[in-house]
Amino acid sequence: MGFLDKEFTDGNIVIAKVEDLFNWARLSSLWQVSFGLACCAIEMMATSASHYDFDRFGVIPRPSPRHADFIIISGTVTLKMATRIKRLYEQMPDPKYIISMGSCANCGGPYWEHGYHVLKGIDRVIPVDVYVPGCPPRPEALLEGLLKLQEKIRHESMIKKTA
Amino acid sequence: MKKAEEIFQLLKDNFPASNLELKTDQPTEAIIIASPLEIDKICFFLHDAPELLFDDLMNLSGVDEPKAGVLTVYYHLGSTKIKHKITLKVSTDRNKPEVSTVTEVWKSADWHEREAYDLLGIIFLNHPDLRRILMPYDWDAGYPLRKDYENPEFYQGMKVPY
Amino acid sequence: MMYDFLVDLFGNSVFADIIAGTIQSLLPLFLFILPFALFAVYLERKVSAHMQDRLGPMRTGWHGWKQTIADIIKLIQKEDIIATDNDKLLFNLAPIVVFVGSYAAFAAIPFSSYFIGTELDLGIFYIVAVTGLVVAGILMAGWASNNKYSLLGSMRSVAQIISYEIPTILVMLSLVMISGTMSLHTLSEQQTGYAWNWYIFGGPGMTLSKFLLIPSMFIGFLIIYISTLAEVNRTPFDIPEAESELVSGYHTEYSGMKFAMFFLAEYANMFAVSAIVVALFLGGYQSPVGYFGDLIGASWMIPIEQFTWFTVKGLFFVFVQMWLRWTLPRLRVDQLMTTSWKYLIPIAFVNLIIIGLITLL
Amino acid sequence: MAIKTEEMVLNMGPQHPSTHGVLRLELALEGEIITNVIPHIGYLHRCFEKHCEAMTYPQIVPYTDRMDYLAPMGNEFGYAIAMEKLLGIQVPERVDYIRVIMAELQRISSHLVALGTYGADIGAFTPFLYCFIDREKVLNLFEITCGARLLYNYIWIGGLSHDLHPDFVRKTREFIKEFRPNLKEINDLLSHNRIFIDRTANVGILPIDTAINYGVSGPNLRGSGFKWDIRKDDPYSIYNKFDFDIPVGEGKYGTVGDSWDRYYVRVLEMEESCRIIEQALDQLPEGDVQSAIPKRVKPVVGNVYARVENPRGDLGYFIISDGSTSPYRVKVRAPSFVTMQVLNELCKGYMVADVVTILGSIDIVLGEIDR
Repeated sequence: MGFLDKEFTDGNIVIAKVEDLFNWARLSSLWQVSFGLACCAIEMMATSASHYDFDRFGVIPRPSPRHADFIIISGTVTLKMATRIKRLYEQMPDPKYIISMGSCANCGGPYWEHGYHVLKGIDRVIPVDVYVPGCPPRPEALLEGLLKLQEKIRHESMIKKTA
Repeated sequence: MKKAEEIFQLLKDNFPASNLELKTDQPTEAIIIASPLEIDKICFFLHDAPELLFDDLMNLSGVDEPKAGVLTVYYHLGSTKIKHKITLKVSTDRNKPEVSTVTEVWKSADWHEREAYDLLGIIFLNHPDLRRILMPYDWDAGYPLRKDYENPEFYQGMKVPY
Repeated sequence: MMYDFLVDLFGNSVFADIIAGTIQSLLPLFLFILPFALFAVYLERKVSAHMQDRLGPMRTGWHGWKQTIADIIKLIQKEDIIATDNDKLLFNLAPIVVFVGSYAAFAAIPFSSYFIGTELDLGIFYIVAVTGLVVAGILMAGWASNNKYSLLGSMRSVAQIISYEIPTILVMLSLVMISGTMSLHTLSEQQTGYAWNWYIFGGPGMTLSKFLLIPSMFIGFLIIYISTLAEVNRTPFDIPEAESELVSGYHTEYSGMKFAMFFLAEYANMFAVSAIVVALFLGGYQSPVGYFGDLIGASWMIPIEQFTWFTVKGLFFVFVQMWLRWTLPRLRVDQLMTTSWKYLIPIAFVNLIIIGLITLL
Repeated sequence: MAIKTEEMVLNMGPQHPSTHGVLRLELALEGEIITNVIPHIGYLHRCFEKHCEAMTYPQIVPYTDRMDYLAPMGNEFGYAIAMEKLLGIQVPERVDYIRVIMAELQRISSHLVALGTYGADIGAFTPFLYCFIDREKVLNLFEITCGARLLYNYIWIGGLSHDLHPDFVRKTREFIKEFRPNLKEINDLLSHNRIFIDRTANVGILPIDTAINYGVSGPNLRGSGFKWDIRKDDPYSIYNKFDFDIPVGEGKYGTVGDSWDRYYVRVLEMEESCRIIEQALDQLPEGDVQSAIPKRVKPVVGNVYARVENPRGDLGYFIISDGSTSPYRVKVRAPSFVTMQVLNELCKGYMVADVVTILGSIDIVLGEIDR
């Protein structure tokens, strides 16, 4: 982001329109790393399944992180797993997004106090775009999280840095 | 089907030199207390004796008892053929916790023992592959299920407490 | 035909030759292959969704028709990752080779009697040879990725494509024996008239040998369809990119546009093999019921009708490929080899001999 | 000149589409043939046992849910059985019936996920979604009962959190009526599909002796042809009141104890669960489901071991009480944890693709392995 800072501080019509197109493409074709951690992964699977159908939003699970645009951290992240998740995140090509799904990924959830092996929040390791609360969040909540992520992408700009 | 008392009597007869004890003051099942270094022989006997045939190691749990200064291992045995059950218990010194492995008797003991080693630091002698199992291999902060365990502040640069 | 027209258009000079050549080679890409690949991806998602009681893409345009356009624009924007341990030259070359391999096959496919890239006398031979290039590309991709999954995937893929090319070629040979030509255009021309002149029904003419040929032709058709499924790595033969085993096979390490090239090549290939099957067995661009243009005396309509027929037939087989993919599990690699070497190849050989004997009649 | 060869070590997981979670397998390969499999677990170790020592007895119930997250009702059931044994509580009859209905519905939903993901592992993606459609209906039943879709906190020590919804009985009957034809459809699509049989029959054969010695239980043990079900052989709750069969593997398409047998036992078990639910619904008595819930859970000093038949096998709770309001030690015998050990034995000599098949057929849940 922001590589054209100096030349076009205000942006112009062409840039803005191309930007809209690019943002539209990015937000309507979010490919997900098919990666499940714990209980929330089951709800994530239910969201991809027929009843809730993630595919409506253009989300398809890709097994390889290289093909993916966003990752759903669906469940408890342990210390042993955290380093692997970081690596997984680093393998994804930019631009990449993260949805933290469920209390465990947000902040440690029910394991915050005595979980000697639980990472209290995935944001200690990788940056998170959208937090979805719940233990586990219902599929509707995850869909809402996705819509929020789309909204975020829609307002991204090549020129202006988003806060 | 054999009762705990009968099983205990059989064990007494076959291991006269061992220090065995039957504890029946429990609210539920009776417990046979054995010595930690002989448990493998006793288990072999329990597994093979035709009137016992304990072919199923239902559970193996390690317990930390700092007040008594011991680490305890409970063995819950069952038989799929005769359908009776028995609980064994061995206690070992907390500073030098050594118990004979029963992996030779039941393969299923392998990971249970690794877990007891991982979380409580009980060393199972002659275990084929005694490594940490649940915790990371480079975890050096001790054994989490011990009552005096203190969690480290950082692990590989990640903050551990909330 | 088209080439001459273009040369005329630009005047007769050396530049005209070059321009005409470029336009002619790019035209099918932009006119047909790219839109088709985009449409096929969309179709795949919609077909699978409706088979699974879902809706599929719904948010981009009417019933999500802009979905794959969004996918491609997004893939262009993605970071192009080349890991340090990759073999850079091969890694960059591989998607191009794969794409070229499947794209070049379209040159010899007769879309209609007027719209053929090049009317090669050795059309069948050319297609078999040029699609062989895909194998090299896949092997390059697998090796250059320096990833064990990619390597396993590409080795499986190469073994599979080579094994299944043999029954394909054997069936093609039997067709060549009957028709006496290797040109796909001539083959299509021979099957003119009505549906019973198609080679799947024994070819043109009302002779005894036609009726004797019908069972053999059906067997041949089945063999070539199964083999082409394997050649384009579709279920139940999708083991090179078996998601549940090898993550995604030889293109595991590719991101962004390079991945898109593999992706598009795969879908272009699907149509290419369907087109070959159609051209060989199902009358190519010929209408099964006669031409509307003939009926009303507007001969200019005929090529358009032919093009439509060809696309419809080709798409039908693409649809069948998708149908199979979302119904069947996949085979294991050894079972796949067994299917080819122990069943398809012997049957194809016997079939070839029978057809040879019948044509001698 | 002999070509120098070496084994290839393939690392599968923790992020891999078909390790059913965060399992890591280290495969030693000779070409595509497996010579050794080393599972590495613990990527989801959530310190359940440590939490138990810090929580009071009723507070532990939600944590048990999160172990085997595909069968939370079964986990709660086991914990409740163990605690009631320790406390000496006799629960009202209605509670027992409702618990059995819930546990069997849970068995259906859990097996549906097992079958669906198994199909997906082998490459058939559509049955996976068909299974999830039916599972969604079971979840709706749970939802009208206790408000949660996945983790219920429904079966409490001595009772239940809520009584049944007035519509529950009718809706459950409707579900079973709809479910039976769907089960047949899944059978047609997957179980008796030639390619599926080729992939699973004669793959990963588990003989009875090995299975028992490795502590394998549940459908995996029954798949080996051994009739062993705690619901019959060591009955708990009111299972002895119902008439149902224990399906075992028969080696219909191959050797007894192969992956197909293990898979098919699950299919048959769902039908048996339907039978149990129907019987329980017919006999369902009236009563108060919360009358036996103790005001304060403070058991005597002692210990208890209780086990139940969970969808994945023999789930055991070992609870040591020191007379206070929270347990001194809880150890869970997780069926998947024990079953995972047999993986190396099963996989040796097969191909990479078969690891996925075998792993799917023993149906593991990582939350339970790592706890």
